[in-house]
Amino acid sequence: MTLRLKKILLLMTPLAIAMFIAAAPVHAADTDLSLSDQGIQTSADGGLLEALMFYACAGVILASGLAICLSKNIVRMAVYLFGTLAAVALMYFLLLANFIGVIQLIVYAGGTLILLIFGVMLTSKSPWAKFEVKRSELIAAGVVCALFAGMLLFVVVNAEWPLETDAVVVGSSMTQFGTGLLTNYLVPFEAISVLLLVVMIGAAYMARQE
Amino acid sequence: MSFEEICQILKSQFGDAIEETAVDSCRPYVIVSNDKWTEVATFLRNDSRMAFDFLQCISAIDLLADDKLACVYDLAAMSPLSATENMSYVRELAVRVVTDRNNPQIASVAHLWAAADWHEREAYDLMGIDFPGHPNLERILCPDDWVGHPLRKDYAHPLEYHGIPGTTEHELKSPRH
Amino acid sequence: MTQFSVPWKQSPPLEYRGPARGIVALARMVYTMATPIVSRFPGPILLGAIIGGTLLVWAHWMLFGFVETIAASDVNGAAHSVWGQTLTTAEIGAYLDAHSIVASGILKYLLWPLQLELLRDLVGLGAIFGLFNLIPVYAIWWERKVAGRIQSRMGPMRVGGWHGWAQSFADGVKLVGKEDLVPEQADAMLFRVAPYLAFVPSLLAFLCLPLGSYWVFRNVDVALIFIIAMVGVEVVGVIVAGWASNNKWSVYGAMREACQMVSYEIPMTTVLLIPIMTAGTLNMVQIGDMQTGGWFSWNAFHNPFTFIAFITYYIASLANCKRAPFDLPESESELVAGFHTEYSGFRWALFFFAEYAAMFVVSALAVTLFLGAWHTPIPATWAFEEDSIVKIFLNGVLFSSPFWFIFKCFIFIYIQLWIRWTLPRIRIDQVLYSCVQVMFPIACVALVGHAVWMVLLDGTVFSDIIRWILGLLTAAVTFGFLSVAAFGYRNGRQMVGYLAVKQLPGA
Amino acid sequence: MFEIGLTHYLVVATLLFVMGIFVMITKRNAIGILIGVEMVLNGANINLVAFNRYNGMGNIDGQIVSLFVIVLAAAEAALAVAICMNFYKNLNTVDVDHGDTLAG
Amino acid sequence: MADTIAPTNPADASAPRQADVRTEEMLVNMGPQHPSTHGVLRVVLRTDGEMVLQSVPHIGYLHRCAEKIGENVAPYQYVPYTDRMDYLAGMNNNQAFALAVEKLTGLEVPERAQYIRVMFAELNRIASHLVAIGTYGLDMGAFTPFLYCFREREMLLDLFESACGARLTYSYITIGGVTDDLPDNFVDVCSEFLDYFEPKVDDYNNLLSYNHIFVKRTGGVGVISAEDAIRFGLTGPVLRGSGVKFDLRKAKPYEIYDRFNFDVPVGLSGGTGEIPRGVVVGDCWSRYYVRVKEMIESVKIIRQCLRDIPAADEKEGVCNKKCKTVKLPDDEVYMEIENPRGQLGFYVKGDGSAIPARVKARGPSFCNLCVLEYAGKNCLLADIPAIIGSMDVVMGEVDR
Repeated sequence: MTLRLKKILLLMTPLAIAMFIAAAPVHAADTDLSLSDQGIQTSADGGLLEALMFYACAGVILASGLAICLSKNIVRMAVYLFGTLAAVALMYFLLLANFIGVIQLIVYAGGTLILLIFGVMLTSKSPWAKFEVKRSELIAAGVVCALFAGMLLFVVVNAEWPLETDAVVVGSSMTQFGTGLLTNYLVPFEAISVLLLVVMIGAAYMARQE
Repeated sequence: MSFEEICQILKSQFGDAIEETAVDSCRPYVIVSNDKWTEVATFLRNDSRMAFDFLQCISAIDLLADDKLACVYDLAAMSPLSATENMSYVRELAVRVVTDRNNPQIASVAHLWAAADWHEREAYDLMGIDFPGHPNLERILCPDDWVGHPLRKDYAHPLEYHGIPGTTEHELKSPRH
Repeated sequence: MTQFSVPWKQSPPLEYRGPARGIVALARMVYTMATPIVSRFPGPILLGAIIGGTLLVWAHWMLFGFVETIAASDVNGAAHSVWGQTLTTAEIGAYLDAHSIVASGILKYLLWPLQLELLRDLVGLGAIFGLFNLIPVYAIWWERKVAGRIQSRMGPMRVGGWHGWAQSFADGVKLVGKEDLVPEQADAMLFRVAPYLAFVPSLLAFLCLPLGSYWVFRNVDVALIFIIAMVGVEVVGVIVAGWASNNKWSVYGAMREACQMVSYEIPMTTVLLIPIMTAGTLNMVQIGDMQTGGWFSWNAFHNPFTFIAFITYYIASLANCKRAPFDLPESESELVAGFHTEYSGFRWALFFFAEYAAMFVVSALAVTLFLGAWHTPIPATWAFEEDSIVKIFLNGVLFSSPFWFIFKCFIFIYIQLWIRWTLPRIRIDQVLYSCVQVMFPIACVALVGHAVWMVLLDGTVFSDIIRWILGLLTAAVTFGFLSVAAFGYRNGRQMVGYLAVKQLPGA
Repeated sequence: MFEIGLTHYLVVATLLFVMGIFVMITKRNAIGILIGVEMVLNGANINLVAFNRYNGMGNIDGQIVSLFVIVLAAAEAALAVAICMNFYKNLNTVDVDHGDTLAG
Repeated sequence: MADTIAPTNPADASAPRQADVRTEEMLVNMGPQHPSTHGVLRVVLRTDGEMVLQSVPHIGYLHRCAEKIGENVAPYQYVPYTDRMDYLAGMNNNQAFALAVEKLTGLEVPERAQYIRVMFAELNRIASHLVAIGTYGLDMGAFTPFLYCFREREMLLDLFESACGARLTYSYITIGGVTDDLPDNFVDVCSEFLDYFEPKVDDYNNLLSYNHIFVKRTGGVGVISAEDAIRFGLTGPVLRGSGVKFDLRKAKPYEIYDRFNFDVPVGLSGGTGEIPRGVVVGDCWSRYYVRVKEMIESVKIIRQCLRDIPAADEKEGVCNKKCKTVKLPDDEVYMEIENPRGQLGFYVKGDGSAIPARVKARGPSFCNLCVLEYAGKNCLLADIPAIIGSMDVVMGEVDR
């Protein structure tokens, strides 16, 4: 093969890629262009897969929660908290609350957690600062919490929740959220925005140097 | 201002403190007595006739034959600061200060010329001259735990430093100091 | 004479035991067999691989579409589900016979498993993972080529033959073979986990990223926020990596990353509200499909505020995936290598994969939200009737296809590279200044301005005129750039060796 | 077992809640306590969303409230970290046991 | 604590910066292995977050006893060692030592050799400044100008190679002249290179010098006033960047520099002419830009050399025949020349034998570096590479 021919062939390569990929096209002329937002369900409609997913999430939540309880290293605690938060977000997806799920990810995992780690970095003298707890305190807290957990679990398991098992289960739609926030929940919404402003100013004021 | 005129002024000012003026040298220098060196340096730096504002170099030398160590200060006075006219040296002067070899001490001039800071540290490190008044007289080129001052003529090469072999057999036989 | 002794612990040479020995032997065998072939015919093999890969993708798509039609034609409407009712092979065979498709006897057995959603998901996941891996590999190779050209040198030229196309694979092999070092004083567990915390979110972002109207793994209604969240979560891995290394430079890198990321997410998310407002949805597929009307229907040219928003978004996205001039977390002249100073080998490669995948994701967001997604500048209303395979093919080439989407994304990746190799790095106070005092106000003004524009001016002639002016302006800039590039390519190809030889005959 | 209902979610939420309380009690580090608070809020949030899913009567009130909770948690974290910084500035530690000195 | 440090740096006055959040003070070791310390410089930084409160340079990691070696070998044998001091400007180092010995012994140098010396010293000045400019771009995160500079430097090295066979450690300028005469077509090739090179300086300017980000990074950073520059004994572009128009080639012309017509660039304040806004006299940008301008002046000098250089004289040659047999008198000399980095002085003391009793090199980088502790105070972490880079130190010469 002469050099020239080789060059031509090589120049053909991108064209070939273009043609072959483009040959499986989806042209959008017939797509529905309505502005309405259809809430699309993402999780499976019950059954084994949902159960598996639930147990996986619950396992991650509880395991990382337990790890937070037992860990003495503050940075590791924050990383375990990341596990908890992500698994809780996944649980929201299972509960068909997609929007809450992604908000959990973006605000909690992407914002609050970073803030926490940042705080750890700024306030620990050595990387592995440890704060020892007395054994008696640990036992007392464990007993109290175990009792509390037992009580709550007893209530939760034995209570008769008025379930609407046959009710139509809808995924949350953005439209519903928007309408809700600007009608029924307008006052709390505004109050929270004012609160956020106050918090922003307050945090900046408190952290600044005199 | 020529070298002779500078010597004249210095002699009238300090008398005996100016021990010798080597006019015939390739690069003329004056020898200043060690105990008057601080006064002479202050005079050289601050007097309006001298105003040596630029310390070019401090060279420590080992005068093994006389059992002395010495420092040579190369001073220069710059023409007035200018960003448009080419500046030059108005006058230059080399000063030699001699000190005893066993207890070498020369007063520091780091407070007069900031440039002297590292030069004096280097002279301390390599020649072992102490500079009383220096703000931070530590070894600069050699490690802090180095033994001896390498530029002295009677310096013995260490055979080993932290497990690193220091010299070879051949060099041990024929050192030239 | 004292002996030199090495103060650090020496690890014994690697020994392969059990199945590992078999794998190594297999790899050696494949290597010895493949090397002479690959080194002799690199071009044809590359070409064949590309053609084969695309054919495979195409075949998958056709197959899935076919199964979809069968399922849709089913009377009961009991579509494919995980374990639930499925079509029997007999039903498929009947359908195939009815449409007189050859070899239906075998085909029905082959098509049957494809209706299971789990299997389809697995195939889709595999495809996404492949894409996720291929994009960084080729983006890295391309970055090195682009950098080389910008610096008047050639870049990688050896591995694989044609312009070092296999350089990244060779690098990958090298990186996997390197020792996986964990510093003695580091928090070993976090140090090992951190690369995955950066890697996995950027992979997850691909799950919701549509490459075409139907080319999306999960068409989620909140896809946009999900992708932003994933790009944002990636930073956790970086911070943890910097912290766990127990190296002061790494901690600096991590702090800078946290600071920069948290600040730049604000203007970035604010300007992303603008296409969301235009489209009225968070669904990426719907936002993309709104921009079918050719060049002038693209969101960026909707009004001046969207145009400003587009530029603001692009700059903020540079900061968000820590590309130059915002590459402070890993600035090599200040922080050695920033957060990945202590990393080596495979874990280091994971950071790189995450970074380049994030580059693709933010470019994809820019393309989807502002620049017509997978559509060409030609309005889709001119598309052909799809009554033959040729016309389907032509529609894909001319109007809309994943190819165009990836092509546009790579244009933006190219601009990222271009910026990276021409601009110096800015300082941390300047980074925060430009975020808080420049970009955030601009983003707010653009948001409010766009809202006002939508209420008052949308649909008016004035709005159309502005849209045309903006579109034409951008087109002119684009063509100007292309012509300059073509001119430079023709006239300015000067390399070191060439000039040295030309300039210095006596040397 | 494989039929996931409201109770399953509530049990997880309860356990997370209690573990959060445990963390709040036992940790000395102010930021550790903050982590406990986040766990408690998350547990409560799972409750809200789960009730909305299984007993929501077709609307999404529970989700909106949980949205408020998330936003408030973020605000609380920002403020709490600022307080921690101030605390650290004054006392040079984040051990909450040292917070009983008034002469900060 | 940031607020207890008295602002001694004039840079603070122009751009006051304060740490908003007080954090833990930290000692950070920058170097000896660090990408932006240009070799094996170690700077200990006391930092508060991104703020650097104090930076203390530690040197000596490349100490090779160059001065001790000087007391053991004859001057013509010592010339190759001078190459290894400032390995980016070997010609200038050779020249300085050769001049010192010639002044001490009164050795005559043929005129053609003097022209060759000046020419190669200036060519080496360009090569050295190219490295300085390129690596300064690297320090600021701009990778590309570095390779552009090295492209041109390669050609310079080709020129050096054509003359003396070496590309880095030349030992070309030796006691009493130069080792070898020029190749036949050197004048043509060299002027061809100069024609090629001069417009390239505009490329560097467009790519780096006037880049907005670059000016923002370096303008007003690490300001050293003219008085302080003299007080600290700074020389070379660092001194001229502070607005002091002092150049030994003009102030105390050695060799044949008084025959050439050239200008001495100094740092100017921003907003006027070609100097961008935000630049202060004595900041990093001024020091950088002085080097760019000096390359053009060097080109001027080389052009004049190429024009005036006398034809080769077979009888006289290009090197004094007595160069290897010369005895050093019992006397001392201090000879300084203008190195690319500043004033390179050699103190040579003879004792009547062929071997010097003392050789002392006054390295410009050594003296310039001592200002780092003063200039690198109360600035941001990212300014430290900017300040070190603008000093353009070569550690081989600092540590000797």
